[in-house]
Amino acid sequence: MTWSQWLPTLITFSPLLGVLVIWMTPREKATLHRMMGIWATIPPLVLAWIMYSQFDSTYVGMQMKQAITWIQVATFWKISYSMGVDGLSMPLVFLTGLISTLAAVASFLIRERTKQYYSLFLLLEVGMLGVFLANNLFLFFIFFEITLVAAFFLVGIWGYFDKEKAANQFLLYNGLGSGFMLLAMIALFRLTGTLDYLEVQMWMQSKASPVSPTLLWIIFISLLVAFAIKLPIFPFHTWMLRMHVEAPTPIVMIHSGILLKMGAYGLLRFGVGWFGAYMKEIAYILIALGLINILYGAVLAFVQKELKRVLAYSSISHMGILLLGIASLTTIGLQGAIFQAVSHGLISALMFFIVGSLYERTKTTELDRLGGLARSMPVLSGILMVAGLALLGLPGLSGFISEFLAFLGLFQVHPEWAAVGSIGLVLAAVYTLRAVLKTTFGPIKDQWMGLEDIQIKEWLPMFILVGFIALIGVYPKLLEESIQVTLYQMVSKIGG
Amino acid sequence: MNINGEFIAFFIFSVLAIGGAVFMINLTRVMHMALALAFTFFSIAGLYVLLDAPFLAVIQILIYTGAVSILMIFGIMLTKHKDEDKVAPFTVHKLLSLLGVGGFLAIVIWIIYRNPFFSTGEPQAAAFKVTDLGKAMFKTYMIPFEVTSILLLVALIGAIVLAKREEKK
Amino acid sequence: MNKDWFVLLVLLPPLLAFLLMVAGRRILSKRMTSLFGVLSTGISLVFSLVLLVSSLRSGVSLPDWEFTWLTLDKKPIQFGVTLQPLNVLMLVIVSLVSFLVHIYSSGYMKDDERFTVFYSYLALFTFSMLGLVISPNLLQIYIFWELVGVCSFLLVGFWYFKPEAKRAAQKAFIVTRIGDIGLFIAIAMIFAKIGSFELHDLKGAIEAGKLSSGMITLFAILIFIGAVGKSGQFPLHTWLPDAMEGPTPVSALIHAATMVAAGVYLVANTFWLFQASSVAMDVIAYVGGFTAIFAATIGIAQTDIKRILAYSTVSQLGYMMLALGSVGYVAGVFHLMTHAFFKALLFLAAGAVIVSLHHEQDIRKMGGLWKKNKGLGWLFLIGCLSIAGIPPFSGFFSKDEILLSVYANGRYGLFIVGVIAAFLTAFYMFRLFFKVFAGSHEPKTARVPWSMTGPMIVLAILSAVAGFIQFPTHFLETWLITGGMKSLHGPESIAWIPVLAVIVSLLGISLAYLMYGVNKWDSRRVAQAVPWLHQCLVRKYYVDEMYHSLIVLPLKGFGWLLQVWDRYVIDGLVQLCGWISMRVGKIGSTLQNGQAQTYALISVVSFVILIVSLLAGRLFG
Amino acid sequence: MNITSYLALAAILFSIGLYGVITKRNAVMVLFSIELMLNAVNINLVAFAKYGIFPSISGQVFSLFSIAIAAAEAAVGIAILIALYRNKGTVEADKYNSMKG
Repeated sequence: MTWSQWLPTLITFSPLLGVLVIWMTPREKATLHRMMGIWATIPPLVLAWIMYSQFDSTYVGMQMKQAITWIQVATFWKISYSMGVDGLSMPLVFLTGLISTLAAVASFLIRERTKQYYSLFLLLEVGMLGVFLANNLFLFFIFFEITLVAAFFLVGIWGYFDKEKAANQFLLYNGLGSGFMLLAMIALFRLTGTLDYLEVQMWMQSKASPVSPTLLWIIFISLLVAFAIKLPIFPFHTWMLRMHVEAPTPIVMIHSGILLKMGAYGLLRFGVGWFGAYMKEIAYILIALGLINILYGAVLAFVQKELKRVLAYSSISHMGILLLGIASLTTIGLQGAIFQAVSHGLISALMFFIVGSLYERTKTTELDRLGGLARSMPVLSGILMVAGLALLGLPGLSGFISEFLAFLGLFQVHPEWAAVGSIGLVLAAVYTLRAVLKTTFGPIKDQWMGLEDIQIKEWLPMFILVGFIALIGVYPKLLEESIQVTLYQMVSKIGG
Repeated sequence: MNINGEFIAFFIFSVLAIGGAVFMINLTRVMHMALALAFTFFSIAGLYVLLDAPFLAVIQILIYTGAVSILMIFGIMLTKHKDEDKVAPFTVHKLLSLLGVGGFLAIVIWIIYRNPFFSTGEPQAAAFKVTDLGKAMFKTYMIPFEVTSILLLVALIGAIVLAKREEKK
Repeated sequence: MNKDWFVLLVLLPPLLAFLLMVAGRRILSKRMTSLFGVLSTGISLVFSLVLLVSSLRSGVSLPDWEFTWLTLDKKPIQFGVTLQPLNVLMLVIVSLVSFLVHIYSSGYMKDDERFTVFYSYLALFTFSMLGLVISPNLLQIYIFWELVGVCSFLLVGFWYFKPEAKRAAQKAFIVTRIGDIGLFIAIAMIFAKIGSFELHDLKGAIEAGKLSSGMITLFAILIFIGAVGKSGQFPLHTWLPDAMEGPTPVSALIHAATMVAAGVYLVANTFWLFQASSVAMDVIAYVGGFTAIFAATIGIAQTDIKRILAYSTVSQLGYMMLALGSVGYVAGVFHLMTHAFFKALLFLAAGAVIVSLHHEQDIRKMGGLWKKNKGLGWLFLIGCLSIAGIPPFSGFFSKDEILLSVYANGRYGLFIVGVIAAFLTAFYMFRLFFKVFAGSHEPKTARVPWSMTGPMIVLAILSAVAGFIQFPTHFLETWLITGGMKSLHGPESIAWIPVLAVIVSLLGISLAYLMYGVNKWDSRRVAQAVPWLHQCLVRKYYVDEMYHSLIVLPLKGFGWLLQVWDRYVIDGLVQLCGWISMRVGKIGSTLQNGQAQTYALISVVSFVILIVSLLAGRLFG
Repeated sequence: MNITSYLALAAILFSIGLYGVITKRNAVMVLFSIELMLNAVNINLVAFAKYGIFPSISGQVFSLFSIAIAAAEAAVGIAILIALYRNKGTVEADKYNSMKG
């Protein structure tokens, strides 16, 4: 079908329509901007759904591919504008559409300069969708940078107290990562003359021209560092903490829900997809880093005094599990990694939404000052409990199946390390329950007695997220079917 | 080099042009400088005539010697000037500038005279008519011409907006 | 008629009830809620009885069915149902106790404002527990295993505003989670080894000798760790007594009759795995035996009525493990069943006591209830007699089977431990009984509604007569073993063992009577004679304190250490990088003096230098 | 007549203009110097049009455009100068240092 070729492009740029409309509205009509902002995130979501329905889960490789020669230097070096979707990107595209819409709804917490806010927000969405739908590294890089810039301004302008510092650190770190990526990209382009995913993959397989392995190692390590910063992997994680604490609620939802997953996507797409054999050689290091991430994040999450910081460290811990799944380099482990990306995206978006709503009412997220909120806000507390249970991996919710698969993959190759990592699951229960119970259980303080429970504009998005979390948890086949073929192909390329 | 009419004319105009330029740099009163510059512009118009570009010569006189110089004079009159009555001290900045610009000139001249591209062979001279210019202008370079007109309009509006006195609130 | 649907008819009503109650949290009245709850579990009960009857009649297991839930590495992961006799038996026990507790709760919880929430949790628990007992594969078992755990957590923390409830709930979840990780690792490793979660595949692999004996032992012990967590065996027993902070019906349903027995069920369900490893059997037997006597001794010194019952539960679960470890498969399952009845009865009766004494739980402040409420006293007495092992109550028969199999297995040391534990059980149960019901004290009592008494009567009847399904016909054994485990026939009975057991129990009862019934011997004097021992028992052997100082505090300290490291070293390095780049920028910016002419000069000079050097390079290079 | 003479003349004028741009303190003078530089370039263009290796009318057309743009530049430059003068009270170029880092 030919019209479906246009879908990736359409999805990516459809939020721009909203930007145009918002630009035409007067500056002070905040409500109008909000409505527009929410409506503008609907087309990508609907289109992503259409794409899902058109998606052929038995097809190997990129589908709905569209390639137009874009920049050509001599006959050898060619960059094309190419977009497409495969099993790896399909779930993430849908996740992006969904979380963007919900974050747009959550943006009612933003009260200042709404016009610029929604414009940047939609630009951010364009970047994220582009990252997942791009079909060559050059495009990927461009979209990656778009997200960086948009997120920088969104945090720097609409964040909380220490927003400038957070935004600066975010930019500094991710700029560093982008620098590495650029380096790798240029070197690779010089070698292969193309940046198309498939062509580079084929080149890596055949190695038509003799290339020194050192150079390839450098390229691989550069890419690895770039995405390790994004994921983030210890010790590159501190920027993320500040970001999680200072960024406004909808942006944290997006950041924790999707932006971090771009790191995972990059590791899978380029690390496993292109450099699978190299990945295999340093799998030990990755496993060690994954374990450090899990345990380090979990232990630190346990001693934090502030809810957002607990969640930030828990993200580190969960990304460690994702990394373990990738490092196992088995079909099941990679499947677990993708599941974890999607599942943690949903759960952390939900969590941060809840925390944002909570902060709106209490003006604090210090654990010692909260307590007993289940009395005045039963619905919020209930959802928080569900989110917490999902976070610690309760079966029936998506967190379980993803962590289980990631570990299962690792158990197939390195059971001893996987067993060490499982300690993280206990710790996850410890810190999550500590945070959730400290917030909602116990005797209520007088000052929280009069708090109003959440309203429909808050609980509706939350319920939608809970619904998806439960759906994936109860019926994971939904997600698994679309990614399977891609993974088989990927693992068969690694050769084992 | 055979001395002919063209050479003499070129010699006179170039001396005038360089002289005007040097005077512009060295005079102390702004108004005098403007006059010296107008002189240079005028000489350049003469050079255009020698180069078979009579239309350009006319344009040069109209726009530079006329319009731009007057514009500059207006500019001078609308701003206050402390005339540089005493000779400015010869600073490091000036020395460096002299050296830098001198070096630049030397390089360019060196290039001009060394380059076989320019100096060897019999120079072939082409003769043009104003009609050729008109045809080229309105056929080949139609689009740039239109764009230039827009540019001029924009510059016009921009200049007005910039120079307009801001209303105090 | 396809029997497959019967299973769904058992499973779905509680799930539907749960969804309905969550959705209609604000709309449903208490009467409607309890009606739904009771009705749904009633349907489950009816259909499980149907399944039981057909299982008994056909004599072989009913057809299993499955559907594909997920595909892993081209291997389909199935969800399904298995109906071996053990599964059917558990199904009946769970649905029966759950049904009775649902009825009971409508009386016990009638004044609670979160009545609907309570019922929805109960319904979810019932669903999960039923799902657990019919699971044919390890993954499914694990999923429901965790679900029942979370229901237990939610129900323990039901009165969320009480700090103790909060702590207890947290503890219950985390401690069982530690055990669950053992199970988790076991499942993952089994899958990595044999590529399947199905129990019959694992069984096939063992029978085919595909697994080394070390591997089997490892799997068995990891699975047992899961069972240890859930069934409150030493050293993960500490959560269970604390879990008594939950409402009493919950204690009866979850923390006495069903969920805590899940560990025993798990071991029984994978019994062939344990049988293949003698080391694993030893571990089970010794852990079980130790827990039985360990918890029994603690039970002696406790003063909270529910905590005593909780320690008794831990002890009895240890008994079941002991039986399983001594190849007393039938004995363990039998005791599981009888224990479910009499312990549920005891808890419900304790709940009734608590209600009638206006929510007093400390037995030191109780007494003389017999005169006020004879009916309740009789019910409680039946429970006590049953657990103490006095014929013809059910506990006698099952305990006898256990002691017999331990003896027949040649574990004489553990046999003595079991006998002592039986003595202690009889002693502390009757200590409890006399403290509550005897004495001249005239308490003010509240009325116990019929909705509470009814279920207790049913359970009392069952506790009294349930023993006869195994005695004298060995009916239970014959049925359970039709599943194909031929090697599990119980040993021939030895006449002196039941006699010994009864004598020991009677001794315990008499001692309790002398000390607490008629106060002949002052219990305080005994305590003062060995103050350190008494203190040790009251503080539960300091296990909690030990965990706190050995695990929790070091973890916290380590956390703070890492926090400092993270904030000052890791983040410090980052800040340093930022600071350096800022400084460089500052220095660079002083070069920017804002003079455009200077910039122009610099560029001209640079241009000249560039050209000159290029030319020089060309000339001299 | 030879193209080199024209080019040399243009180079000399250009250098004088450049020197003026760099050294003159009066902003009006800077503008003058810029105009001078532009004129020097125009001479080159016209000279190439006649004596270049490929003589073509295009050189003249380009210098026409260049003149037009220079005129616009002059107008805007003067306007900026006046605006600056109004704000800063001076036309001394070295007083304009708001680009200072």
